[in-house]
Amino acid sequence: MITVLDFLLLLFLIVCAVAVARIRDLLSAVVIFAAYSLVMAIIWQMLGSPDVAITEAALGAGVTTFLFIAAISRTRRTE
Amino acid sequence: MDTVFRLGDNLYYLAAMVLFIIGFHTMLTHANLIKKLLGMNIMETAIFLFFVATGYIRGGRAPIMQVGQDHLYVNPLPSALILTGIVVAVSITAYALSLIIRLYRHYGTLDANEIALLRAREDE
Amino acid sequence: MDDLVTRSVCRLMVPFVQLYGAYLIFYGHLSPGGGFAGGAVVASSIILYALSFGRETAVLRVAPGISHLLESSGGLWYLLVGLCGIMLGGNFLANKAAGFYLGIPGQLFSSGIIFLLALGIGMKVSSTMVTLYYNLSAEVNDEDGHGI
Amino acid sequence: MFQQLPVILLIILLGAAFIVPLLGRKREWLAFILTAAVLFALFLGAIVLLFVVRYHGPFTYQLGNWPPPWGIELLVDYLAVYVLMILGTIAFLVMAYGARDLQHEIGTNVRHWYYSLYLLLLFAMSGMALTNDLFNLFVFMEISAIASCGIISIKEERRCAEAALKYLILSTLGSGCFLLAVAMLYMVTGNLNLQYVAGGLPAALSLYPYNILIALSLIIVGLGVKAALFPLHVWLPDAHSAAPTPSSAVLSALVIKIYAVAMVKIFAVFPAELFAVVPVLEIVLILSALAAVAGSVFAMLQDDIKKMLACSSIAQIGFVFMGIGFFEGQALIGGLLHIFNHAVIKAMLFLAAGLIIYATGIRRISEFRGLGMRLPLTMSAFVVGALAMVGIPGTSGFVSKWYLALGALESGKPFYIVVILLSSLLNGVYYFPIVITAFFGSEPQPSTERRDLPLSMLVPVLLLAAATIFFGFYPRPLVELLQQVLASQGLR
Amino acid sequence: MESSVYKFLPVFMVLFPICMSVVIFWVSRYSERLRNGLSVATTVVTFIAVAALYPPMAAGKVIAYTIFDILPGLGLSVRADILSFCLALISALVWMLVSIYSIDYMSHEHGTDRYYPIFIFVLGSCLGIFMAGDFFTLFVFFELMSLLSYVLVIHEETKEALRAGYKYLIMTIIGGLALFFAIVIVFELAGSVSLSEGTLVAVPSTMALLAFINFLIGFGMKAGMFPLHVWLPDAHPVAPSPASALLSGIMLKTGAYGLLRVIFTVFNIPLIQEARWDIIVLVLAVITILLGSAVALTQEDLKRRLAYSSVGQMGYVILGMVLFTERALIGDIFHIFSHALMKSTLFLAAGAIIWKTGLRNINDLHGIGRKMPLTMGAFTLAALAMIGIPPLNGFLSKLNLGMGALEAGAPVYLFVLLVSSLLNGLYYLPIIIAAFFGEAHGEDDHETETFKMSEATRGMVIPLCLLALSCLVFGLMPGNIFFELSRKAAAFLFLQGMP
Repeated sequence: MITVLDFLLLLFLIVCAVAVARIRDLLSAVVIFAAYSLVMAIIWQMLGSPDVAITEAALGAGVTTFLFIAAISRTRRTE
Repeated sequence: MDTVFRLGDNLYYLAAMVLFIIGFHTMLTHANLIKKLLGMNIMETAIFLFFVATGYIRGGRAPIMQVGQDHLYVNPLPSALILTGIVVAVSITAYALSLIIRLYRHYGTLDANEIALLRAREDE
Repeated sequence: MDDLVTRSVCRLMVPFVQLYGAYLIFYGHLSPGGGFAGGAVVASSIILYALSFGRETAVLRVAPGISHLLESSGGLWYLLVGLCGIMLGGNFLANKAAGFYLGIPGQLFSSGIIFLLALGIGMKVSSTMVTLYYNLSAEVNDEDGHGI
Repeated sequence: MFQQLPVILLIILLGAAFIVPLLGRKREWLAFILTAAVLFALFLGAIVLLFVVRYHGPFTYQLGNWPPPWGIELLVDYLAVYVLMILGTIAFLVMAYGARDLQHEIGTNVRHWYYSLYLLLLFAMSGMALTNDLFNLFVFMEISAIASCGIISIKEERRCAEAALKYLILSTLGSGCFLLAVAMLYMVTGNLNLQYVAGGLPAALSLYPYNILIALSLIIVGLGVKAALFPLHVWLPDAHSAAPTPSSAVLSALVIKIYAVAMVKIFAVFPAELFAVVPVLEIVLILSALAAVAGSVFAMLQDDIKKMLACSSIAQIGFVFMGIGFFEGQALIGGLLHIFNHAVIKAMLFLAAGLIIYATGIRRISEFRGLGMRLPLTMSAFVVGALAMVGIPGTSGFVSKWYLALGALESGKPFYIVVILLSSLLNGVYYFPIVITAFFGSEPQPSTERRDLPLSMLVPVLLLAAATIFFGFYPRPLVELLQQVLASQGLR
Repeated sequence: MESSVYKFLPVFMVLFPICMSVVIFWVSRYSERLRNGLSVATTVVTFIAVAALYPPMAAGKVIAYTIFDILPGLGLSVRADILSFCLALISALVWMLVSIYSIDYMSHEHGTDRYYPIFIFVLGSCLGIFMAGDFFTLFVFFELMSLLSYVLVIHEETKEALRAGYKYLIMTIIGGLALFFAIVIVFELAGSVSLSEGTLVAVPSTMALLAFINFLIGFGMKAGMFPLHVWLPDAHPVAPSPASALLSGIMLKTGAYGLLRVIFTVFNIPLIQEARWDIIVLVLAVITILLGSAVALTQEDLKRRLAYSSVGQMGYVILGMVLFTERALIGDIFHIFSHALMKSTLFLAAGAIIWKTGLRNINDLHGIGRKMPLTMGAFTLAALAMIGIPPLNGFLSKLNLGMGALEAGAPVYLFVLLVSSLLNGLYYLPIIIAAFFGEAHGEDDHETETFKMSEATRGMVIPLCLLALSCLVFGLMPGNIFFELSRKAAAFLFLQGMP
């Protein structure tokens, strides 16, 4: 049976994804995407893949966000 | 009621599909290149979620060997694959970002439509 | 970012982050982690350093040339270790079949070459990430903006 | 010993890709020599593998001695050997040509990176040809996508960056679809190894038909994007024309084909009953027919020579997919044969176009007046290419069209012959005027700036032109090889 | 020993010109005279090689063998029988005379360095068509000839020539693709496209009809059959005159040859008659005859009028092959001979006039007969033959065709022939009358000009007169060699078509 936590986390993911798609400020979108990645990491931990969880936390939430921010700082912030 | 339960059982797949569609949609319809890239990342993580969910066994444990113990383990193969997938996704993101920066330097905009317009004018 | 707090915190954090990255790399076959995750953690420590102290300072510590070198040699190392399998009569990347010392499960030096492979991957991933960051944050007139 | 050969080929390609950047810009010639040597080794290795496969039959190779369902497996069969041979030959010749051409197309500071990316691309493509594992296939696809974008965007022109980004985004879309399909297949069969997937599919088909159907359509979309199948081709004209000439040649000649090969490999896994029930192959056929005509129409509208050649590739990949769409007998032979023939012809045409640009700086077809006198050998090669594209007998283009047409008759769909003929006619309509403008209708200006072209650029073009004619008259070895491909894939 | 020589001859006569064209191309850099000499020598040697094949051919032997297989069941093969010999003989003969004529005609033209090699190469590929042992080989040489003769068509490189050439090229490609389609179907139905295996397709079916129609498109395109003739009146006049002579005189016949092979070898007479496919061809042939002759009337340009006349004459050839009587077939094959001789004479004469005076328009040719009596005499002879005046060869072919039509129980075709002859008369005779009896248009010095004979050079006039005389000889002499050959070929073909 699905737990409430699972459900909430997945809901949060979807909300984050929609927010990333809708928000016009790129920097905010990237930050929300970082949150999305972290929640994703939690979900993977719950799904029994700690390797993926760690990698996602480091690469998805960490490095990707760095790279996005670096790119935005070199270009422009609004859509 | 039965349908709801079955839906609940497949919640991860369902969420993965929803995320996939959101990402796909963002990637295709947004003109802003960075938004496209974010959409791409969402799409990819959705696929990874789907993949990991296929290997998940309810009540299984993370596949970490502990001497002298015998457990029901979660299938380790999908997570091993997803590791590779994440790295590939990150490198593609990084490469695309470097291209975007180059484009911005040349065209002064991040809008794919505007860039296409500028290019068409340049070709003439 | 001339913020004293940021810099001090970073100076304190970087060694620990790197240690954690090394742990992930070396204990990848025993606990969650491995070359990819560990390499990324090590790389993020360097990127963190670059973010707080500025790119120029970071370049002094880890030069792009070194990063390039590590990138290539990480890949080559992986291939070389894999080739050992062939040398010892197994297939490429052979581990058990090539007769590597498998050790006692649960100890650091166990499961043969996986440890060595993780080292190669860690090198490769961390240096690649650093290179990527350098390239992305490079100045406009920098001519080396191409490598992936 | 030969058991290790496939993986050794992959290792030297990857290893060289790592070593080449280390040599740096100071010892660029060394980097070039290493690249060329490795590519030549790939070609030789493919030939050796051909003999091994011929005498000992197809064999598999387990990486790290992991037994199949878990480990990654390389499968050396006739198809893989055939593809490897194409890769080795064309890549080597294109690189030989590139030695001079790159010197004026891209900067010194990135040239060693170019070699590295080129080798990486070849590594990925060889891997795709050899691998027997779905996920591994995906990884190689991604590597090849990054590497091909790399060799496009390496040129310091802004349209290259734009083309590369467009390609990268669409190609990631494609691989995303593909990965989702792999996940779905894994979900229902529990395996990634193609043989085991094939074993599991008939049972899974009765339990989860929709999963498999969705997976199949995702595969078509995913690989279709990457191979530029008709409605998904939008990235191709820009990407292939903006790139430096050697990249264009390799991208058009090899990269888009390798995805078609992957599709053949994957389709062979699905049970035949599925195709009998679901009109998947018909859809591929219809798309390929549209591609064959539409690509030619696009090409007719172009004035830029490289863009025209790129558009023509859309039409030609349509022929390859037509063979796949029939997925049996002669037509499949024709489609697979066209992979080789088009690789040779299109590589030759791109290199010839590159020579023209190198020698005169002219890109627009309307300015080709009198080029035949200035660059007689190059333009003669172009003539051969044009003839082969139309499918004049005696050129290799004829043979593949012959098999496709026979296959279409065999399957009772003569309509597709009309498509083939229409596309060939359109080819004639846009290839021949180039030749005519180049050779006729201008005041003969003998010996005006008849610039001597470097031999290293001319020889590959002429060799490829010779191959076009040679395989027009002697396609038997290829056809026999392909018949064995079909036999070993369990197809008719 | 002797038979092996004969076996080798067909290959030789194809390969020799092709190889020589390379030599000529190379030589032309160094010496024009050597180049010209070599070109003529090549055609002469080729003609001798063809003629040497006479004994076995007249004895009714067939030389057929495969050189090598390209694909299973598909290869390059050789087959020389009486029909192919007939066409090869007339081709080599006309080619030889035209090559002599070319030397003087082309002396003031540009681009001769490419004219001669192509000229010789086309001879080789033309003979290759006739000596082909299967439809694939035939197709290869057919395409080779068609594409290369493009260079001859656009030789003058004027805007007009390029436009006509482009039309020609596209139509050629369409024809080639139609042939491809047809050959694929025959291969699929019969498993072979060889000419030596008797009837290939004996059962009518949709596919067979499709093949037949595609063959008709492919070869009919070349033969100038209505409605596919549209390239012909543009392409033939713009080519240099020797090339026009060959295009009209010989290369049109390759289409006719192909159709003969299709009707009598791929299919057979009962099949075509039962399926009523002959109706298609008959209707098209009749339209071709009437249309070609009628439109020729309206043309002002001499060479264009000749070109339209060719369309009409090819209509006879196409008509003759579907009447399905032996008599008609004799007339048919003999008309291939006669038309080759007549039309090349006419084009060469027109060429001589253009070369000497630069006049192309018929209205300008008044009085030209007094200036160039030999040229116009040859023209007159050939034109009379064209109309079908009794002692000339054109009469003999029309006679046989007409009698064949009667034998076939279709006198309506005889009527068509007569109407067409009348039209021929209407458009040829005025030229002749004006040329000999008309007043020259020249205003100031026509008094002096008209009485001064100024023929073209000897190198042009002699081949021209020889050709014109042959029109007379092969009409006057009953039982002449060409007629005998036609009879044998017709008998042979008829036997083949009647399983």
